Amino acid sequence: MTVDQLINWLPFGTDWPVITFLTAVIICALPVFLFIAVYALVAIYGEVKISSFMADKVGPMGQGVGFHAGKWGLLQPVADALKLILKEDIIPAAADKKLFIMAPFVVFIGAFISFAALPFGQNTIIADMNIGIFYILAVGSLSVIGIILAGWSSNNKWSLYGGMRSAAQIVSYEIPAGLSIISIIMLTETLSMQGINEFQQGTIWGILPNWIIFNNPFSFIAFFIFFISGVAECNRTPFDIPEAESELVAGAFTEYSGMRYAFFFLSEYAEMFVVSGVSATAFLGGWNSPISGFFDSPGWGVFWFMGKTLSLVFVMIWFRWTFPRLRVDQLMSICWKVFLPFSLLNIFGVGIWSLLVG
Amino acid sequence: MSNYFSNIFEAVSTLFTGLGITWRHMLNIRKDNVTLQYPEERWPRPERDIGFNIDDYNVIRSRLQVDIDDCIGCMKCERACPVQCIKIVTTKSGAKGEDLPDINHTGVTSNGTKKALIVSRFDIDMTECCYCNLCTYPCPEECIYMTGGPNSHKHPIDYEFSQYDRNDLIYKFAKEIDDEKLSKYFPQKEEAKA
Amino acid sequence: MSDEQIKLIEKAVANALAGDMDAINDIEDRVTRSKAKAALVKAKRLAKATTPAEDPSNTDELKVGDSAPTEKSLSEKVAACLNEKFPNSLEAEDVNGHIQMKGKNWFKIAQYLRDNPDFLFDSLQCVTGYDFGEGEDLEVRYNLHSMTHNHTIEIRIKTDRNNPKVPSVEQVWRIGDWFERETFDMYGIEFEGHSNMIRILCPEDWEGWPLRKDYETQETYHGIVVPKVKDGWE
Amino acid sequence: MGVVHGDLMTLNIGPQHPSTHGVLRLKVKTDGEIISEVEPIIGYLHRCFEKHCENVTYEQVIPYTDRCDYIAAMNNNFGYAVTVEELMEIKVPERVEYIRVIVAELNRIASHLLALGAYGLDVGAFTPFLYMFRDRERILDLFETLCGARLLYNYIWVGGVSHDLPPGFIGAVYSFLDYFEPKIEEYNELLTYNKIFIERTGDVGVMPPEVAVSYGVTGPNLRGSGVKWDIRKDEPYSIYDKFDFDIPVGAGEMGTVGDCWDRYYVRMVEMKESVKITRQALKGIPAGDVHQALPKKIRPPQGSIYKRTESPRGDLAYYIVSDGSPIPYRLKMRSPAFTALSVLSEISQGWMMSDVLAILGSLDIVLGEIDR
Repeated sequence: MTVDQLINWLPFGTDWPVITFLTAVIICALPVFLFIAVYALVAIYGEVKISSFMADKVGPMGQGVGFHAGKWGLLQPVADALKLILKEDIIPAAADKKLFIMAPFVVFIGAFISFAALPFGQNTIIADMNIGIFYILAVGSLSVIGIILAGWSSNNKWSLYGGMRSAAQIVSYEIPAGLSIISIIMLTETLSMQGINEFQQGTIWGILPNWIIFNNPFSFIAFFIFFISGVAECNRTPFDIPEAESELVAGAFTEYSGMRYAFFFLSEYAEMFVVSGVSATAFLGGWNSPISGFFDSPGWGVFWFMGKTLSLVFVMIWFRWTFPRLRVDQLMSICWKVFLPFSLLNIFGVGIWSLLVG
Repeated sequence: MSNYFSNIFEAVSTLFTGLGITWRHMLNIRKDNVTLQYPEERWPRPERDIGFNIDDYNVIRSRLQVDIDDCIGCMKCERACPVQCIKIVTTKSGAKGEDLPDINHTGVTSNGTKKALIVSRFDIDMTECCYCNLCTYPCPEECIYMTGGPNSHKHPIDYEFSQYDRNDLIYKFAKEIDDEKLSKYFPQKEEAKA
Repeated sequence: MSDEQIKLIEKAVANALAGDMDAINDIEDRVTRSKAKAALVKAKRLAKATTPAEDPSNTDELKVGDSAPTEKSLSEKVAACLNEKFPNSLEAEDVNGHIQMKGKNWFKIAQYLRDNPDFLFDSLQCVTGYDFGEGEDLEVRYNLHSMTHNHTIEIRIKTDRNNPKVPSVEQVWRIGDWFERETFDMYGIEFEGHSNMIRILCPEDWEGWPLRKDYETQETYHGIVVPKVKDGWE
Repeated sequence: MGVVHGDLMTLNIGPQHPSTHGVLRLKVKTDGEIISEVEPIIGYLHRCFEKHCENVTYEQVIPYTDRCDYIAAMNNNFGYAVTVEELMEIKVPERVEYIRVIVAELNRIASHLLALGAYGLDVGAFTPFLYMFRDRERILDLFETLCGARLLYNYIWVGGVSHDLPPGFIGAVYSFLDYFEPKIEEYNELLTYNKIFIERTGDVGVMPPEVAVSYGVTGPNLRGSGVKWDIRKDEPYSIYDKFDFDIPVGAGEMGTVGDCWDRYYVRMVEMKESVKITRQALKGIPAGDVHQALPKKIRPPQGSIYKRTESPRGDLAYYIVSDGSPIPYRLKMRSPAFTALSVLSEISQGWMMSDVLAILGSLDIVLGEIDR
């Protein structure tokens, strides 16, 4: 179900090409937006519950008479969403009004449009571009501009700190992420997401699924580098310095409240999904099932993709409730002194490997 | 160069042990859950107790309560209070140990001592009270005590006594006695003052 | 109270002090008997207070410092040493356990106490301001302690009330900075040579010195009424 | 390569901030991330403790001492009671001494748990904070059955204690100690030896011993810098000389001696020592009446006294001058956190923003005790 199939399918397609294109895009964008909203609620509920279980707490459980948080706290995310929507969103007087209003949308757009290239299943993809993964990486760095905008426009020293820190962090972590993607592109020789998925079908030596992570040791390391750089890009612990609760209160988002804060919140979870989706597709065989014959039909592909992505999202949540936070200079030194050399080594390694073994 | 790799190895191993601990806690949440579902489960926790049951409490710290009939107006509690949050005004009752029905004053306390004073005002300002329990020790009649715990036979526990207006937290324990009835009853109080 | 009652009470208290308590017990009138008892208690306490109560302060220092009782206590040794080093700086000879000192060259004495090898008072434990009463003068008490020799002494410096001045020891012990600022904040004692002599606990522009005995809180501070007024209470 | 210096920006880590452990304002001059000067401004929680003590009797001062260091209230009461007892030369029965040591050491564990948990929070680790608070709750439950209160006990009086131990108390303390010892290993695995934690605290905010002594720093902060000074050992009060326990001293395992990690680790080992002391005290507790030496009317003789005790934050000392009346003439409390905070500006020169908060957390200050 891709956009261009939709265009030919629309009845009045031939006489007003522009309008048909727009309607097709909107028809495709709506389910993605709904998916993100539902997924965010599930992710918030997951984070609340998992963090509580890890801390010997049970988390929100619907107790008490009258209006409460539903059985096992299921209504809690709905209550959070409602609260954020109904709350008055204040714009500080000294804030730079236009930029202040624009910032959350820029951040959300960064995460939202990269959903277009995520391969949910064999034929359930919004736009199967032949430069899929390159497009996602390019668009992913758009949210940095939003955060810097938010930090600058709230006219508050703490937000400025948060904005500058996140600029340095996200920009520098895109390099190891990009390089580790290059090392797998050398294997699959195609940038298109579906192409990468098709490359990972079948098995190696009969038992191991032919996922790139098992392909060779270098791509095994590349997976961890890419995943951890992804965690850094979503500002999640141990790299959550831009919105470090104990130092900058909420970093670049301190002055935001109500609906605008909800957008930042939503885009953080959307970004988490995108990063996990890309690492699942690139390294863990996207919609291919682990055992080659088992439930391999296109319909089931969505289940496999969602399973892998949500488990990676769980790992991110797991990180948050276990690790302390890194200092800014340590974060930079890890990126430039550890991740970069290793990802260059990976590229070299994969090259030699595919030459000898390939 | 060597500590570069040992650094990485040490980082990876300690991070994984950390992950292991939180994983274990997540799995056996049913066993060592700590939270208390407040409106339903009240203190103390029914099955996850702390080694002995509640009636062994030595003393309880909650709202102050005064049985005004037992109070002989000795003002020991007012002197013992470190924050001066108890105010007592007493007038001499001519007849010691006699009941005075019209100002419903009982002459004898529950454990037998005859009362020589009428307590016309016994206010405790619970917003100032620091719950230090120093006022309950000197009281000869044990009429001032903290509700619940070992005193729950006198008054059940009450720690949900918040009010909307701060002045409602000034508890007036003395019985309502209007002045003219009081002065009519003990005229000699006036000329003693004059 | 009739005068023969007073005579009766004095006679009863006199021989009760001498020993036979029943002189008071056989007074039949209940009121005078209780008055006699009260008078007896007051007389006893008076007797106890007039005998010079040995000041128990710094007994711990005696326990810890020196073992042999004949050997002079530490503060006496320090006082003697200071006497010949800084001639007329000690005000009173060592009164029970502390050293009374004039404020004059306190800074040099402090340095000497810290650097002298057999004293080595390297830690200023506590600086306490003290007010002898309304109109009397103020005093600053320093408790010094040595980490190596593990012994402590107490030094007191008196200053008069209207412009109290004591040399600052901030350079000798770094903690003096905050301790002296607090004493200044509470008692108004100026410490000469202190780097920034401003209040530390109360707001900078608070009037009056809170811990002096003759201190009344100011009515309003920046328009806020200071004493807490609560209706329906007084 | 010369360091680029822009002009300094003053930043207020203001009275309301998540990791200032109370109402403290740090006026910070920063050049980008690097801190060039920190000036702590205190006084926001000043409640005239010493002025109050000049208007209430000796028994009524005890609830005020609770509220100075509200995290280790038992140790405050203990220090005050010991000082007044020495002034009045009261000999307290043996059972009371044992109860006081048990209760003080349990409160030391609770106070260290809060300090280490909050320190984990300052550095970003959320879960250890919740684990440590779960165990601290167990201690507070014990105190609630003992004296009714969970935080401000008014339990140790001058000359004795307010209530004897409830029947099942000793058994409950034993079961807590057995439950608690393996937990310390779990904290060590989760936080102490976590590489990111070591990166954030090793070699950070190093306090050399002579700076510590000159700033009058005491307690775990001083022992973290390698100076072996603990009043329970060097100037034993009550019956601490009966128990054998050793004093952990910072050894610079994860960096130089006297860095934040040492101060953190000294508190962790001190908790083990407190468990050892409590076990010995529980074994040797005699029978007896706890109200036996409680004086009817406390009127200490004329004179002054300066006595030090070991609170979880350092030397807690009371300087009491009595003029023979039931109301103290002058009462000065030497608060250990006051001196610990004064050293902050000296040891946080040149560190980064997030380090200043890590250093502040490692000093474990309580503003109630600093501002009195």
